[in-house]
Amino acid sequence: MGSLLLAAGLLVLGGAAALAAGRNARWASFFGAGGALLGACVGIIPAVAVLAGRPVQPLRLAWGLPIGAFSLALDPLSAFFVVPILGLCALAAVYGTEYLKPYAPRRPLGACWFFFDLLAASMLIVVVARDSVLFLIAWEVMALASYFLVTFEDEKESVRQAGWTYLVATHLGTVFLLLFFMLLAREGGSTSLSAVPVLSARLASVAFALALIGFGTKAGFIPMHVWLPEAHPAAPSHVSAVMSGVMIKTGIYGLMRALTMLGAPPVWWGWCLVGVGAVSGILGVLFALAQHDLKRLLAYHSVENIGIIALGLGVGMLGRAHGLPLVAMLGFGGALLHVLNHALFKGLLFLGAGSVLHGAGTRDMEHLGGLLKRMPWTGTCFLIGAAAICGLPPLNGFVSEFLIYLAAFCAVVQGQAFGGAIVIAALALIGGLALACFTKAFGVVFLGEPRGEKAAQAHECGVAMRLSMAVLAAGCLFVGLFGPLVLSWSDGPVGQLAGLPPADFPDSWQTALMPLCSVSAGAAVLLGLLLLAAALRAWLQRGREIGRGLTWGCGYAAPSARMQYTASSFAQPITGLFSFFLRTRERAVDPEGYFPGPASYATETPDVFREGLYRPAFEGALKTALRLRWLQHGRIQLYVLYIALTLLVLLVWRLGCS
Amino acid sequence: MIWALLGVPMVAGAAAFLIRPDGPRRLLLLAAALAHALLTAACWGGLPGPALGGYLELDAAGRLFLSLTSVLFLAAAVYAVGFLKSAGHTKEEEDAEGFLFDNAPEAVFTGCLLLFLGTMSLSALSQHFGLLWVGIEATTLVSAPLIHFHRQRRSLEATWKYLLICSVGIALALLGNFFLAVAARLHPDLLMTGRELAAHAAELDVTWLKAAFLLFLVGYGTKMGLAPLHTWLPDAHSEAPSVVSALLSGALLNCAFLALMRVNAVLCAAGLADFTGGLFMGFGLLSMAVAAAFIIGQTDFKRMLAYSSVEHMGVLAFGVGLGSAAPAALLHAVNHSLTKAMLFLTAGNLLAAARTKSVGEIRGLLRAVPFSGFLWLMGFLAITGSPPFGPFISELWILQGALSRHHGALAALYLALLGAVFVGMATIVLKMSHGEPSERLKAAPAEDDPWRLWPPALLAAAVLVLGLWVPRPLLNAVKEAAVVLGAR
Amino acid sequence: MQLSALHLPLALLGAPLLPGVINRVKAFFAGRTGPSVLQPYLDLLKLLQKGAVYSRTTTWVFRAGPIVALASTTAALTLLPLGGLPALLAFPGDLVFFAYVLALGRFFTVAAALDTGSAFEGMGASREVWFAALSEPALLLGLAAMARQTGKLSLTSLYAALGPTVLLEPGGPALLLVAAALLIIFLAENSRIPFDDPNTHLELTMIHEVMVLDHGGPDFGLIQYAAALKMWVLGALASGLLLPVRTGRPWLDLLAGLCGLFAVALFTGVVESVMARLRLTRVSQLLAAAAAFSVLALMLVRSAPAVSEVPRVLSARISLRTAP
Amino acid sequence: MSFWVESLVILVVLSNLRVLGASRLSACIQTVAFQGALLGLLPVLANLDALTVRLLLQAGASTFLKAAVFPWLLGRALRQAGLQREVEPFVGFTASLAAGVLFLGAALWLGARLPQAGPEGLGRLVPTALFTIFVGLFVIVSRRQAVTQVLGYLILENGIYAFGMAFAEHQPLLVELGILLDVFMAVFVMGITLFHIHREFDHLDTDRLTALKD
Repeated sequence: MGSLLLAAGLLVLGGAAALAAGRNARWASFFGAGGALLGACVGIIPAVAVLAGRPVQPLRLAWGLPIGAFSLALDPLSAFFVVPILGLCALAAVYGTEYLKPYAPRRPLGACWFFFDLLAASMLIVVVARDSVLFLIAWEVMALASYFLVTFEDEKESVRQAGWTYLVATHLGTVFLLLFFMLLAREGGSTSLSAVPVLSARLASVAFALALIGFGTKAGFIPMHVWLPEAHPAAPSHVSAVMSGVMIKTGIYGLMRALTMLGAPPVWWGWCLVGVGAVSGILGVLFALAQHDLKRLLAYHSVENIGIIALGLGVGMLGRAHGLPLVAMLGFGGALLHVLNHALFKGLLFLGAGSVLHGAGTRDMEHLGGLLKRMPWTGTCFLIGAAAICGLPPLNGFVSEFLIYLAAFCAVVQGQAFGGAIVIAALALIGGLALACFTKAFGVVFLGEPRGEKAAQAHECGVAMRLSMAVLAAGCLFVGLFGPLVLSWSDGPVGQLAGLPPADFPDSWQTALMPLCSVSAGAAVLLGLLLLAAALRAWLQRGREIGRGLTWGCGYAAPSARMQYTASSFAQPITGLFSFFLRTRERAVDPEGYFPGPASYATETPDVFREGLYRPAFEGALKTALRLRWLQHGRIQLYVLYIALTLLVLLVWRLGCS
Repeated sequence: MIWALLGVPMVAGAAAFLIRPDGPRRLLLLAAALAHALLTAACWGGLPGPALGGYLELDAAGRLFLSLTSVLFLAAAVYAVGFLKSAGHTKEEEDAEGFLFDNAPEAVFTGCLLLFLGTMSLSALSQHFGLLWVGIEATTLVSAPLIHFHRQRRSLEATWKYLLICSVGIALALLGNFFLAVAARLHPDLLMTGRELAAHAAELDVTWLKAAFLLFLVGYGTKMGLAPLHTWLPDAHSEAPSVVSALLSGALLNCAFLALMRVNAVLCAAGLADFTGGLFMGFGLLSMAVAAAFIIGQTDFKRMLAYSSVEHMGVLAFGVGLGSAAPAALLHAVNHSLTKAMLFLTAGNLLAAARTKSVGEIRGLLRAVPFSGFLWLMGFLAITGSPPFGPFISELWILQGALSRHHGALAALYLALLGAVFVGMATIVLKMSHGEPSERLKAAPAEDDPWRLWPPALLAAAVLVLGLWVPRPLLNAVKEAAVVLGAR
Repeated sequence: MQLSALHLPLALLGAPLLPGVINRVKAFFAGRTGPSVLQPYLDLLKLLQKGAVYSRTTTWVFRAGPIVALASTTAALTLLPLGGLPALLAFPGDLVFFAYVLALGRFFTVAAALDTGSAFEGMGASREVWFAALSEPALLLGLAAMARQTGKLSLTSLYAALGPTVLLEPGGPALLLVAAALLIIFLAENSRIPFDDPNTHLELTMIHEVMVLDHGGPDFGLIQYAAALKMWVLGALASGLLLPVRTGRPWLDLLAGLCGLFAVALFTGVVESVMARLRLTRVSQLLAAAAAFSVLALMLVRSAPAVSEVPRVLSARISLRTAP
Repeated sequence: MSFWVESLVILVVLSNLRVLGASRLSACIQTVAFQGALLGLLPVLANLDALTVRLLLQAGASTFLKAAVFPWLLGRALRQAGLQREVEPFVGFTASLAAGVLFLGAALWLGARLPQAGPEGLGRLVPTALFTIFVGLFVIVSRRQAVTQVLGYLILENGIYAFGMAFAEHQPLLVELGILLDVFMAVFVMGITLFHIHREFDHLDTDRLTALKD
């Protein structure tokens, strides 16, 4: 436990040093990244120890606040989240040292590094805190730190807008959490999260609803997701990676923690999560499909993956509620593993996108293309990430989705056909659409010919950025091949969530993982076949002449980059299919006349919920407020009249009866 | 001791009117503020005995508010020196119409400032309700010239409204005094102090007592700025010099609050806690709602701060109304005073830099005036109850109280209003802070006057500390005060 | 079980027969003699002997396309039971692995198409992912329906559990819906009429063919071969349900399985001869219909009497531990 | 002696009505001064038999203030502003009188309902005090001129003072003097502010002081 505190201390210290270094970019980066690395290394050790089954003593320090206490504990669930948080933060820090260089002349990097380390530290505290007040403080510090990172480039109007949206959304989400935790505190008699209060069914449901909204806002469940596609693209890419990869997972952590505290779930909680998951997943990927800003697209995919996690949780809870331990285990296991996986591949993808931005200077896919030749490292890593996020074997995305599928199938054969069917259908549709989305993303950005000058002059990133991307890519492959190994470590949290007796839980968990071993075998077979096929092709081509030529344009001899399919046109069939919902705005200039002039076709898809739900609500509130302005009209006589009337009303109301 | 607490500022104030040269007068101001602070600090060693036959006595509650006043005044005095150096004799440009005006003579300003401290100390010290009334009315009268420091129309108008509305309100409180006396007529020789009355609460006439409370509520509520009696507040706070606004918001409102609490104590002793509690909660939530409605889309950042004061007075009233949350409310009073004073002092610096109060014309504070911009942003986060700052803790504590009394719906409403205020202020403050500096700020002078930078910075530090660690003595003091003020 | 080892070489050798049969049937309907059934083999041999020409635009992704396509289809093959023959690899949930392995192949085919930077191939790729996104739910839901009916979670045991009387069992008839869905998916995934016209000559109307315009020589050969394998794989899925002969005599069952496979080929040929290509906009409706069939079936089939093998093991082990 | 009190009370009521009816500001000021004097004398008249130095002192002080100092202050403000009469108040003079009658009724009704708590003889004073309070508030609300509003404040103060007379006759001297001092200060500061207002705006019409609003 002490080492966790030490880790947090190191992080904060490094940040402070970076802040002190201020304008001196080199030292700021040194201290900032150094603190992050050191803290991560120190902090991961106890977490791994706990996962390996060596429990750590909880910590309780004196604390000078009228309410709450400073108490930390590292149970398997916390440990399972600590690992990706610290790991990704460390890699992002390494990446950042190079990524931030171009900004150095324009603005001091000290603050950026300070908030980055603060973000890491607060996330760490959030997942190990065992006291409501401490949790809330860390939670808000996390939000504020990330807010200042999001507004790093605040000279841009869009970034300021995004910052506002983010701050407001996260704060309003916290409001629900305040109620949630204070409710628990009242029932439990203390703000400690270790002493689990026994809630009446009604209160438990209220608490669950509060937690779902409060944590869901951070996690990015639709319709509370609106801040996410604004804030993540606005932040520097390594920060986007951390925010999307692990920060929003703290919302999932909170939800899981809440579930462990609220006792046995009624069925409707499970349905609720399944519904939320299906909606978030499908709409998330649809929105993503319609985006042409690479980072925005990735942000929407975070919504989608959060949806998948929710599906896992939901089916797990259905299993638990219906007394199907197998379904529960598989569902929760899948959700947990997907948390880790999403941290890996979404971190990788955002870092890749950052490298594209760094090398080609734009995020607009319509101006990119052909980068794989100029940025082989980035391109390859991005390809791995893309395949992983589509859930394709032999990569990690498949393993977690497989578990959730398996849970759903088990639910189907064990009599919960309806819930299982929803999950299967949602996952399948998400999978198909995600594949469409990432063939588009990868294909348009990295393949074909450059669509613009900037893309043509793109340059590959340096060692630091390559390194962190490569590590994440390797992680994707590793989990894909050795999923059972990773999951055998996560028996603790799964047991906590599934509410199974810890004593003999592990080996039933091992049994449940048997299919996964076969998956690994299958993945191995697949790899073998790949090598075989490659060898076959090489053998076939040996000694034959290999020509180079133009792309076959069906007889057209002078193809140009402008003839390629664009991102918009690639996605059009599907977005068109869902146009009733997406409300994609098209701007087309049709060719006219016998000698047609330039024609163009572009689309943009603003967030339906933002445009249709929140904007009207906020504008309505503003209108109402302005309509009340007349109260303060400046006429002193009427002000005095207010006083007289108030007195009169009070006297009549409170004394008139007596 | 008590006489010293009253005498130092009074005498110094009187003297300040007579001293011609600026230097010594400013020195006097600082010296008096420091002396007062030291005397107050001495009171923490042990409470001084009563004076004037029990009319004046410093109890735990009085000490809490007196210390608050004293600290804020010290900060304000330091700030005022810098303020007077820059604004003392030059003609200034009115920001709305842009004509030139000059300021009130510095002697008057300084003198009234010190007298203001004296009268506030009086209202913190007096146990006798009549004397309490005298003190609070006096604060109005001596602070009016302060609001009219800038000799121009808007501040004049604000002064007039402040004077008349508060005088009328407080006159009603005087009537409340008499009602109280009537309620206690069975004991003609009873000393009209909170303690005595509470001791004989059983023999008091309930109807008259209730009526008296309503009059006090309306009277002192006007001074405290509870909606819909708050109408003077935004005008006065926005037009007064920022240093005065800081004192008005941070110290003066608290005095009225203390007075109300003293009356409340009597009624609680008489078993009317639910009667007063309901009223307090009602006025509290109403004030928060009105404040929220006026903060959203506000175009003048000092008015925004003023309405935020209304909001927090509402929070205090809500907390007191809950009864069990009285300590939380008192702690929140401390947090609010420090934060709000810091914000107003910062606002003064921003005003000096941008020469406008209009939100629309201010962008990029963080780039143009980094130090003040940072304080401004931080103050916003603190005052809206974000961790890790003091107000968060006290507001959370109040929320806990509300839930523990099973006022679930009211708690939700309370949170909703806090959220609305946050959104409103965030929209304004973030617009002001980020981005490239706007025209008004292009030519902003460098922030080089330590007199005007240190006070807000130190207050900000205090607010941050209070968010992470509330010193044991303060916590005990708050709890004792709550007991003195009859919390259940 | 030595027979299950036989299935793989059988498929690898026999797959190209299916397109041959289809072409033959179409020729018959058109009143032509048509090419021999073995024509696809000859085409493959010819292609495999050629050299290759690569566009300057392309990268290694383009070259990886055919390889991954072939490998993934073969991997799917290892999971596929034919007739009574169990698959080489069978484990609970392998049907998910099956679907996603095919998706992997699709991913790289599409990527390879986009790598050429040709408008036509981009168009084809776009349509490919569009149809796939819709057919994937139909496939998995159909399999789920069968799983619910049989209570099994792996393709092998699932198809083994489909006895000849399966359609007569309670809930059995609903499986016909699944069969229909599987046939639609078979046509769509193999880009046959009514979804795509493999021997059209207008690139604008192609889907699969246009994606591989730029591939030549061995690469194209591998692609054609992989396509044939895919046809074999998906055909086996459908036929295994439609012709559930389980005599218990492996050879007989294998024969029945092969017959079913060629029956599906015949069916395809007939469809291609009597139907025209659908308008693209209608395609998605047809696929949605397939998904609807699957869902309907999933709701109609009676849930399995006994829980499937792995769940039984587990729930036994777990229940005796979690018994309060 | 209750005769004295009775007649005095009636005079107070009349003075209130006159303020409501009068349009000439100087007249209003005189009336309020007169009212102040009456109320200043009240304690003396109320207990002629038991006169004490303190009583005399107190009465003298308040009479001096309300009858001499305040009128002088306000009169000066008037002269500077060159104001003659209250032009077009929000509520016309006739209407004001009508309202006054209503107030009187309300005051009597309320006074009758209040538990009799004062010493004998001063009972009639309660409705009068309430009436005066109502009138004071009404004048502030219904008039435009700042001067009139100060007058309204004074009337309000008088009413409250009368109430104090009626019930809490045993206010400690210190508090009495404090209150008097405050009232004096209030009017003094208001007078200064009036002076400034006139210098800045060249009028004392508070209805035109509406620059500060949202």
